[in-house]
Amino acid sequence: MSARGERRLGAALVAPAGAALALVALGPLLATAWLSLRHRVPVLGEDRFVGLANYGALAHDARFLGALANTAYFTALAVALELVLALPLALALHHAGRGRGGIRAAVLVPWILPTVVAAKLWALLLQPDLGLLARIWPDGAGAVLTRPRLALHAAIFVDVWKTTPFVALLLLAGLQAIPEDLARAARVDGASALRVFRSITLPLLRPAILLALLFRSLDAFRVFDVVFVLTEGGPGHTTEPLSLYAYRTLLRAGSFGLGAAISLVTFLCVVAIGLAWLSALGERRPAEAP
Amino acid sequence: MSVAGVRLELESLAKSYGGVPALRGVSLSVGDGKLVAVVGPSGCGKSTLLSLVAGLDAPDAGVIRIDGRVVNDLSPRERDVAMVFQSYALYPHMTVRRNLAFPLDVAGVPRREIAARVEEVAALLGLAPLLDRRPAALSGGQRQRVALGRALVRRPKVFLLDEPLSNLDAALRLGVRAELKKLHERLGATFVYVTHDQAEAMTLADRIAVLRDGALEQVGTPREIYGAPATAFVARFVGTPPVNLVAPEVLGLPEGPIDVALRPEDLRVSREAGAAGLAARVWLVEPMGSETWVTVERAGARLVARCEAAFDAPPGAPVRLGFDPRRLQRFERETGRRVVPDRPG
Amino acid sequence: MSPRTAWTIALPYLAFFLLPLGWLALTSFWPDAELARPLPSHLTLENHAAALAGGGLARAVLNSLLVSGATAALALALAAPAAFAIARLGVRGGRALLAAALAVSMFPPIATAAPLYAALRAARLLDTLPGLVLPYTSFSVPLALWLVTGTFRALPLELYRAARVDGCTPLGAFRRVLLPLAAPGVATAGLLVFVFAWNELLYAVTFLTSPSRRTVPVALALFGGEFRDPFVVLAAASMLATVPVVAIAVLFQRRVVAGLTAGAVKG
Amino acid sequence: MLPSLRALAPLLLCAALAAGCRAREDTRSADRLVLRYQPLGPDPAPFRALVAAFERESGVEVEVQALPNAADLAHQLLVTSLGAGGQDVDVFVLDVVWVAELARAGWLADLSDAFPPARVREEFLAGPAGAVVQGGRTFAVPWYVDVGLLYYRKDLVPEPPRTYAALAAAIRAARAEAPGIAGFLWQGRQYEGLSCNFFEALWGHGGAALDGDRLRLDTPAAREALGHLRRLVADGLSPRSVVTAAEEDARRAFQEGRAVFMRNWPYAWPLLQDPASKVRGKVGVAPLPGADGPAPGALGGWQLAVSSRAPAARRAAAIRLVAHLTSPDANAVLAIAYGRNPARHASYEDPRIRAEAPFIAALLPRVEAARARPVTPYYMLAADALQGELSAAVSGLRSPAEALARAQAQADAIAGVER
Repeated sequence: MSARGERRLGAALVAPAGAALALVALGPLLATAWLSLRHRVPVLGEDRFVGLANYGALAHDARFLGALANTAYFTALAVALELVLALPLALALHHAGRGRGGIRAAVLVPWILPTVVAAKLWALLLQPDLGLLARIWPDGAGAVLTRPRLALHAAIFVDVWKTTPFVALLLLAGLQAIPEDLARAARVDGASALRVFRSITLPLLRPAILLALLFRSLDAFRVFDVVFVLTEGGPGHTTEPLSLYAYRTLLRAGSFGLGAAISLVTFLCVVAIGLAWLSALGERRPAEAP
Repeated sequence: MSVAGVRLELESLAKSYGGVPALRGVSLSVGDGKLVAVVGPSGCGKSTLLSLVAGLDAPDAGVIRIDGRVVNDLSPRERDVAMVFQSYALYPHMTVRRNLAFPLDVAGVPRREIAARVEEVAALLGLAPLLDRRPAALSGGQRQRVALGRALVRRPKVFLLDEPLSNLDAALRLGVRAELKKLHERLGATFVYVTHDQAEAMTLADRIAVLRDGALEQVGTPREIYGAPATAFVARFVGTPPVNLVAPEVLGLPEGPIDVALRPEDLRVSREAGAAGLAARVWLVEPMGSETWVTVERAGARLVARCEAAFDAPPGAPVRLGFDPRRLQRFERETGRRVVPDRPG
Repeated sequence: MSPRTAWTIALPYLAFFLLPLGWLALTSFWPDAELARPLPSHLTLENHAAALAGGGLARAVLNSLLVSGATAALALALAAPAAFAIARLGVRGGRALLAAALAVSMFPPIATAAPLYAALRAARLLDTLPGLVLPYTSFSVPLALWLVTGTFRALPLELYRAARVDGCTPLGAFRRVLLPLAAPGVATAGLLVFVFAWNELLYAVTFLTSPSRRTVPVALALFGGEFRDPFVVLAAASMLATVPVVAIAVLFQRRVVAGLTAGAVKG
Repeated sequence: MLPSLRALAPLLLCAALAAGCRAREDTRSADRLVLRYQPLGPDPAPFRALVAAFERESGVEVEVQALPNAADLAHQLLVTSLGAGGQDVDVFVLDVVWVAELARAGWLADLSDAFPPARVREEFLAGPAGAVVQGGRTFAVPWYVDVGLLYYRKDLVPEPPRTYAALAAAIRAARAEAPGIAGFLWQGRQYEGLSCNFFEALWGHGGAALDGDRLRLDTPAAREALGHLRRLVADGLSPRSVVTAAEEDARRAFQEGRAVFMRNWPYAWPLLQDPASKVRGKVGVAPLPGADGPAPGALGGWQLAVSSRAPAARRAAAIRLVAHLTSPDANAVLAIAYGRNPARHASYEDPRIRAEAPFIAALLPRVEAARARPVTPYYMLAADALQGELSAAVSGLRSPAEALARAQAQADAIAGVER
């Protein structure tokens, strides 16, 4: 097959995945973008074009700005903690030798547990009167949900508990791709274990780390279930993320145009984060051999 | 076992990657059953040349002919070429037996014939005891032989070898080099052998093609390349220790727009006081066993000479240099091109 | 790092991850009326019985396994060839496609629920399991695409070229050489996709209405009454529903990783 | 050969999935109805029997689909499928606060012929009747009702308090007897339950929240009511945890004997009487206190409505199904098997209910006094903003006055833009 034939084959191989995305993901995206330019409340029979008015309203909406701040804070802290916690775990999983299958299975359970259940489990443990933590620390961690400025951290904690295994698994996949000889060579060169980690493992793991950061920050930015089960956004919207605001606007208030605008802003934030990580990822990836 | 060699012809091959030229108009003809070594420093386009011949990349311009047939638009499988990669590229998930059988399996050769040919190649290369191992469980030399075997088993028209010895340790390399030479003689197949090691090229090749920056500097027999290099680059690339390439005044000759080259074996060094020749001082003495390499300093330049084994002198000792002016080669300083003696210049 | 060090590091994690799960397991045996007590007076199997009553949960587990399995298989079937093309065939705009895939899939699910509902109804796929597999697949293709592309890129280029010279077509080299070698990465991607589909609630609850087609999260969401929140039954149901998945995940992982020792790839 | 089969496996799997599930048809015949409701309780048998009786009598098949118990999700599902103009559901349940909204949207069939408004007002309790009759037409039929109640510890409180002051005094008195016990448990989490608690306090302070269609939130009575709720927490009469509490949080703590009073719905009663309950036999039920005397409890519960999208023949069958499910006999089944309060006056005299569900029968005065949250199409639109501000005030983030001003502004913005 000629090189041109190969490119044609490549296009043919990419096409189904591209088509699947376009059909089921891009279509709704465009539909939502169009909707965000309309004022549409089906239960009131309202549906008209309003241009950017929905976005204008959001710019002055204290609740929206609060939700944006909550989401950003949640994302930054949760993802940072998950990465810091997942790295040693991934290394441990990589080097555990006998029984590593067992550990891997064990740490994966929180992540396989349906989010609703995981969140309800922690809601029970964190319940301010009767929860396990409330009995151990009556006014400390146990009461965290009742404190407007702390409740968000409870949601972050639950997210970390549930998602660290996912990050660890991504990093593990990265670790497995690093040739063992490199670490051995560095050890022979007299590097300490820590030095090997810092100078060999970490740089080579960088793509995997960035990938984990990419996926997790995009996902965390859309946090919903955990907050919904733990606090429903309260007290006083102090834990409400953008997705919950969008959800409520769309489904409870039935204001589709405004809800679409919130969704779209969330989406644009996600795209911005994604592009930032991607450019970081791109800088590190050496030019592909032809 | 033997393979019918075929003629491989390249005409004005050009290829660039992202605007950076890797090959510029390379024309080369390899006779049937010959081994041509393509040498040059890393990045000179050697591997690109192999990729184009193998069909892994398409040339931007030029024609590739195998056995008289233009193969530009054929895929690798249709070209009937085999290749040995620098890293051997053994399939880690397959045993040695399946690695060897793979090209035949892909080609749809009947099972029984595959088994027979794998056995034959394994016997030829001494791989029989290793057939059920995975590549990870082999030593470097063993891997190299499996890679070679995987190429041999197909009995292709053309063998392409991409620095096949560079991952072996020095002792092993000489042995495998000899084996390769015998193998080529026995098979009579057409080999294109890419290496950056001029010694390998000199010992193995029927002809050597010297590549520099994507263009051919010279094609010739090892003796032609050594004895009559077309350019200063070629002169410097072959020979150990490298040729002495200096301004003419260093050797006491009139100044001019040229450099002169003198092989180390053509430079005589004498410690006898009052001997004729150019005055110089010893800089380094390297005994090699059968001979001694002596580096001397003269007029700010360093020159190497191959002397008899017994030669010895402390650094800084005064010596006299002599040479036969007929052994001198002249190259234009600007272009590096050889100045042919019977032409004025 | 020695296995001993590894275990020393892993143990606190195990405690962190498993103690709450142990509490969940204990809760599943806890009499509902005593949930607010520090410890139950006795343990009971009533909750498990309630969770299994009517066969709905078993059916839901089966549905979820079907949907998640089909999603993972389909996502990999779409993503693996595309990843191969992007990593090895030099598809123009491969990076752009990766970025676009990522962006599109990151659209908040809630915003797409209504348009998707209309589309699925037009396609007569509402309230069918394939009607759920389709959107799940397209939302998990990017993750799979990313992971598998990375895995393919990590494989030495020469292996692909060797397979080509040995007579494989590009697809043959993909299938016979690259795919087996990428198996760990592909398996990881498959597992991630599987779990994503396993966990999804919003689409499942929106697009499926018949009781016989509920997935696990929907079945869990339907326990209890308007105010009642029978967490003990939910705990029992999630324990019952989670065990088969963990088993599958472990077997899946081990099978794929076995036989492919690290370092072999570099030959 | 084998590998290529393996590559096909996902496709085959999908084909198998598709074959196993038929696509739902929009054009169902008139003898097949789809009913969407929220599961009434763990045992579906009594309800199934009720539906089966209808199927036998009418020859119409009924497909029962469960809605999730999360009200938001149920609301979403209805809005999604009705808003898309679908015919995939015929009969469905509605929260009291959805009727006005969905009726205005034109998604509810007019049931006035089968259920004339006058008869609805006569046969059904005032609260739900007021919610389902909009502009002189009937859009839904009350199915069962709920009402906010005051639960108290008979062993610690001699007489249930009728005023807020008496409530506070009773808590202090009980604490002298049982030190460390919590006072009054209610629902202060940011969700619709908090709105119910707020409206009860508002009515207890003599306020009202409706001015025509317009929500009036920023009134002196509202400020007093919200201030009262905040003070309960700030003064320690209620534990800090109420700001995150929903029904079950309150019920579990009360059931463990950790509190003197609890505001909750009737569902808690049988659970408090469970053999494992620590307060079994020690609990009494009373009207909620007010500033000057008992206040009405908030009306909860569900109504049955028929989709206006259903074709006429199916609509007729659907209306018969609604009549069947809201009949006095059905009221008795729901009361006895599931502990749901009948929406009909007469059912409270039903000897079956009096004998087998005496607690329910005894709630007649409470359900008669029950008051609906503001019946306006804009309620659901504003409820979200209201909850957030109420929660902010209760948890001490903002003063009640400030929170209500903000809630009013948001409600006005929504209604103002809509009009």
